[in-house]
Amino acid sequence: MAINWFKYSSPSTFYGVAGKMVPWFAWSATILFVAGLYISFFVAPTDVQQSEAYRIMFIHVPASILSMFIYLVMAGYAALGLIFNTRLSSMMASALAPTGALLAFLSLWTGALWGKPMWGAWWVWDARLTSELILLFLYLGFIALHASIDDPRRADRASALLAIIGSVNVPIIYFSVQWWNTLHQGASVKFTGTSMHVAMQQGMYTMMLAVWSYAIAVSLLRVRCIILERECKAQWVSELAEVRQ
Amino acid sequence: MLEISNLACSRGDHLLFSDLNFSLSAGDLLQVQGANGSGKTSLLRTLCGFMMPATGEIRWCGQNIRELGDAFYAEMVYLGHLNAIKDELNALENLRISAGLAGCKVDDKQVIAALRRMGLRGRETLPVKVLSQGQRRRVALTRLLLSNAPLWILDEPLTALDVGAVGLMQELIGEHLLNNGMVIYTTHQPLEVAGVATRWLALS
Amino acid sequence: MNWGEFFAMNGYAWYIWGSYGMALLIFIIEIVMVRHRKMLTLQQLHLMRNAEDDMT
Amino acid sequence: MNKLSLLGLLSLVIRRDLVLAMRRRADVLTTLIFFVIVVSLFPLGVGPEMDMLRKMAPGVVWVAALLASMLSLGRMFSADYLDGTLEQMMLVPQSLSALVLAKILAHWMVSGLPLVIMAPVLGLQFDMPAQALWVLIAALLLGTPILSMIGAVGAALTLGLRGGGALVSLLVLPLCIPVLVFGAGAVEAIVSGTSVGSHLSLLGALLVMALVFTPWVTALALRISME
Repeated sequence: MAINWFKYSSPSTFYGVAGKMVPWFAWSATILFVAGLYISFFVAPTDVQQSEAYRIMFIHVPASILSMFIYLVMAGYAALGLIFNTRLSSMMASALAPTGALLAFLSLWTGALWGKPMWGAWWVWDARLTSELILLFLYLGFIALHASIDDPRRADRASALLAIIGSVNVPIIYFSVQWWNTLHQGASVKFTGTSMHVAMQQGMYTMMLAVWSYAIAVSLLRVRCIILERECKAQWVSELAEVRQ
Repeated sequence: MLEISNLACSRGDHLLFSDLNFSLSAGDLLQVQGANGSGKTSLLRTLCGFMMPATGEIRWCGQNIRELGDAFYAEMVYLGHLNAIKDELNALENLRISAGLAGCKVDDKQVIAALRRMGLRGRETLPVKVLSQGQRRRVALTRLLLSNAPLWILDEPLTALDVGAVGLMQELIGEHLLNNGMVIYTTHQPLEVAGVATRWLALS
Repeated sequence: MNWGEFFAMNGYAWYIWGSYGMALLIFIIEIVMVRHRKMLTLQQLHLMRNAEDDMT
Repeated sequence: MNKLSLLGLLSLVIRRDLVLAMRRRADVLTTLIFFVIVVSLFPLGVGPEMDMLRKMAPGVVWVAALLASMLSLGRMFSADYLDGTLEQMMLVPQSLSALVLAKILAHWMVSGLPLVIMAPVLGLQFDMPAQALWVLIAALLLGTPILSMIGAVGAALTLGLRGGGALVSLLVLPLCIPVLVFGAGAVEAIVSGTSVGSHLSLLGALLVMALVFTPWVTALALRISME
């Protein structure tokens, strides 16, 4: 099956496609959130060790995993834009960055709120938390660099390079922090030592899918804005229904 | 020698010019014309490989300059808006370094002779920061004398120069063309080279 | 299980509702900001269009 | 035409940058003084208990070195960018990566090496044992070039931008964390009596990696920024 990918890589086509996709992802996010929250709070049983506090996991874990995953996707899009000079992929990269940064922040926030009752401290310098913090810094660096370059093409290419360097560095940073942590005999608290109840797993997966759909929906919305901003002089933009009225 | 086909350039997301075709062979003098913002500097910077053309090709002796890379750079001199000279160094040191970077081995005698020809007698060892704007431009232009590259790409070479220096430039360009050189330049001042028909390239 | 007990979360109410509240807040802020950005962009495009109409 | 050899180019650029730095000595001294002052401020902030200072010393010296090297990054390319020399450097008929490497080395000699030389004196303020001072020097010798190299990428990316100084720190500091961890870790290891070999060899590995990749990445970033 030969799909003409290049057709979809033109901003004008993608603008329409994204517009059609947004409601689907938005609705599936809503439904999944309702289902996921129901399972997380009413079906999943109380944990023996952590009592009710473990329920933070249902938002914390999806936020952490997606914030890391989105960074990789962003770096991938940025690399595509840098190598093949496709403008849409650079636009996707800059549309993903704020969502990823917010999820990284959410992951830190929920991590702190989970850590306080479990470890007795809001913040523990464990490898995962520290890497998440650095991931947030990397997102902020990407956004700041993109925002401070006026020429959009230079902004795309420079921040793409930064994203790629960052994605190469994240594992190095993770292992160096982990190593540092073991040397200092820091708090090595395991999150979930015992096996998870089936309902807990189901809750977490549903929430993960919900956050995932949400992230796709909101970044598609954002990429539509970016396309409009960047293509404002193009003919097809002035022929759009929402512009003409 | 230098062939440009279907060249289009964009600055940011904005297209400057497209479908540009011309070629330059030994002994040619080409003046690029156009209003402010028409892409004169961008064209010259694209020829130098700083900017990637949006479409089209630039070929030197039949080969794309992107593939040629260093081999192309060895055959050209570029003089931009900026003089590329260091205030802290004197004219002699500046030229020694820039000639060194361009890959030409020059001795001090040659540099001093070139500086004198450019009307900078007695200023060879003064720090450049005490020189006037026009004198600094002359120091920058001396680079042309020290290079034996056939292609000169000059962006507004005459800014800040007095009448005498403009005459000198015309003389230099004439000599270069006689030696089978090529010159492509932009200017807002008239530049007449005796015995050579200037070709025009208008960017709209 | 009654609702009061549910919201008390066995004493962890602060932590749990703080997490989910922040999540909700972030999602709402993000959506509002994207919509605002879209509104601004469209406004800008209308301005440009009107300027062009005036010229012709 | 007699072409300049690669080594000739390296030495030409290094000599040029060193001469320029010598004619602008004040800039070099400012970085060094900044380093000294930051390190000297810590005891005033946390109190003069020798036990605590001895424990803190490696981290303090390393963090101060990191900040001082951020401070000097602005000088690496911006002067050449502003007066057009960088354009000419990109037209050099030789590999731009090699030229960038030369500039990084020159920058390190001017801004990194003085920190390495100064560090033991500052270590004495913190009552560090002689053995630890040697390890500190070794770790800084391996680590400060990495800081210059990672910094070069940031400096190239932010070339000519407003607010470049703060921005470059935001971009570069997170990437320098491994250097900080292993560099300070080496000194702590010798103080606590464990082996320093693994720390130093990891730093060395990072140095080799940076040496291989960063000149190339910096050259790419320069090309992007000059467009």
